[in-house]
Amino acid sequence: MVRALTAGGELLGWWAALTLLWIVLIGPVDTLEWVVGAGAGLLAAAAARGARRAVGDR
Amino acid sequence: MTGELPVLLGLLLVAAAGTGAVLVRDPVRQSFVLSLLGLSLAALFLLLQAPDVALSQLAVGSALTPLMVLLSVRKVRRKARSERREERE
Amino acid sequence: MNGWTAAGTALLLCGFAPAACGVATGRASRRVPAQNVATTLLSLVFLLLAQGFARPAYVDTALVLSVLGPAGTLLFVRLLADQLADHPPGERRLRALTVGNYVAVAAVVLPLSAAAGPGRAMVKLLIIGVLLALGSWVATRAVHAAAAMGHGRGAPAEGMSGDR
Amino acid sequence: MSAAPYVVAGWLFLMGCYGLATSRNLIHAVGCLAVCQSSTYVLLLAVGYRSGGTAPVFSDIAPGSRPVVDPIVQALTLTDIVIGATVTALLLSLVIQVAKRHRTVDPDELSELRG
Amino acid sequence: MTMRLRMWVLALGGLGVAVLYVLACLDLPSFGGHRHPYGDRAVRAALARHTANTISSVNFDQRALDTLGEESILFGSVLGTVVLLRQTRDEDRQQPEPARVAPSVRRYALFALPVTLLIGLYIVAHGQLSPGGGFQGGVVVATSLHLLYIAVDYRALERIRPLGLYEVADAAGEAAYVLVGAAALPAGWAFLGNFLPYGTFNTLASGGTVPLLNAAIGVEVAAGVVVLLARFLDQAVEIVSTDEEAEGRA
Repeated sequence: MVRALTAGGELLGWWAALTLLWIVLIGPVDTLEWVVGAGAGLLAAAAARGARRAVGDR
Repeated sequence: MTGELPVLLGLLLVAAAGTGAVLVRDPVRQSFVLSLLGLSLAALFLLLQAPDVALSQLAVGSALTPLMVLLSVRKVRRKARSERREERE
Repeated sequence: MNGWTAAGTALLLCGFAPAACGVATGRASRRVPAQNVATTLLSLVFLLLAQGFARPAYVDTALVLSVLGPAGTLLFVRLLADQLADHPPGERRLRALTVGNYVAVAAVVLPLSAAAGPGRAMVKLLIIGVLLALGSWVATRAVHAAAAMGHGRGAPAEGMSGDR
Repeated sequence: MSAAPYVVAGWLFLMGCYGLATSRNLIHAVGCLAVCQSSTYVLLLAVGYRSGGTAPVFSDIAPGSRPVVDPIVQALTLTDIVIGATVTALLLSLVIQVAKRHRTVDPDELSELRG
Repeated sequence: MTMRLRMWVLALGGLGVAVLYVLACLDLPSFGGHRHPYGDRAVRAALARHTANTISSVNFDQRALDTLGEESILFGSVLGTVVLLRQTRDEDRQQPEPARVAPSVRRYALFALPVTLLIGLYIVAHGQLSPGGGFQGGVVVATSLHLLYIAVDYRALERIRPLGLYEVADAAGEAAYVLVGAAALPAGWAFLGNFLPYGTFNTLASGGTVPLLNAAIGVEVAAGVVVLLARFLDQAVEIVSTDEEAEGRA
């Protein structure tokens, strides 16, 4: 339970930070930008978590 | 004409890096000069107002090409080394 | 040609070109740190040129280089660790190069941010600056670690200094 | 000045050819081929340049507000750079195969092997 | 052929090329000239189709068929590399020893990997607006994953790189490009015609099919480069021929 929570928290933290980074990178902001940015952020956050796990349990 | 001076500088850098990449015979050292050639080309492309091309060159030249060259060198050398040891035996 | 372009050209001539000479000559212990300096300075040149050409869109090249440059340096460190361990670079020179990188990043990014004015463009510039500083820090750490760990590392197959 | 880019492109091409002909290591030869390739990039972009122009990317400038350089040569070059990298990879894998089969990567020794 | 003879042949050929090249250059427009008829037309066409980045418009709209050819070269060379570098019968796999890396370098890699990945995705997604596109962004995405090999360990890379998936993605990218092109046919357009609504200039949805083709290329290049590097890493780190292995054990 705790593990799932920390995993979710890690993912959520990365996702928020990366989506914010996306919004900083782009020019004018509209709804579609938010959607695409959130999607890309989620993908990158999943990669971040996967990478940490791949390094962690060895 | 002063407007073209940066382009001239970029061209000189590219010419020097390209010449160096040919004259350096050791592949490992050449990979350094090749990455340098990639960087100089990217600078020249940006000076020639081609940011798309500069991005392309950066993406390829900064990590991808040196990685492939160095991995090939490692494979070939490993092979050669084991051959030589075999001969000695 | 305005002041920013002139500054970018000057940095290309007086910063990047000498670093390039360092990359092209000498042992791995000299080439690898010089490679890092070259990518950092080139990224700064791109930032200056973007401002000089009045094209914020050109900043993306500096952004990409600020993450791929350190990746390139780490790659050389990883694959040439044996050579770095054989002839470790001078401690003081390494530190001087890193400090020089920090100073150059600050000296270029801060005026550019001031010129951009508050807004997302400024945050983007600052992020690039932070990425560059981080990259040059980690490159130094990696060179240091590779030199310190010495020979025992990795399988024999991992080595590349076989025939020298 | 107006001839400098063409001179540099020609120089890079000839240097790359020289390196290819005199190379003693196939991996080095692949690097020389990359130098030859870069000469075409320089030539193409030099043809498309317009002094005082800027990139034809209108995300941050209004269309028509500034003269722009030729986009077509840029499009040609940019795809070729990435394709060139994968072709380099193909050549390097050929070199690895040669090293496995013939136990050398020196082109001169290879031609002696042949006969 | 002796070295001397070869140098003579080379000098002769080089001289011939140089003379022809100079003659050709004399007829080229001078550097920085103001006459670019094709370029001006391409810019006008791109603006008519609401694509802010003219270069992307040329690549994925005006000359999309040409890009399909280039993409096929890429696909073919990835395929060729995979075939050339496969494991043969007289070769074995050897588990590489874990590399020791400084903790600070590892932490940097874990931080830089998602950031680089996001920047790569940004370059792909904004290809039709700002400089960038599928070709450049794809390479950045692929490089970001290899930070794990560069700064951590080969085995860590293997854990987050299901190679089969990337091989499928490579093919899917190529297929998606052809399918988007073919989708124009029922709408009454030519193959690879820009049949979608052009959208508002300088927004993410502008340019009709350009963003879609861009994304397809991005997927293909990223997956292709990952597969390519996987083969090289296999050869350099894992695969050993049997005699090498025997020597290693002795």
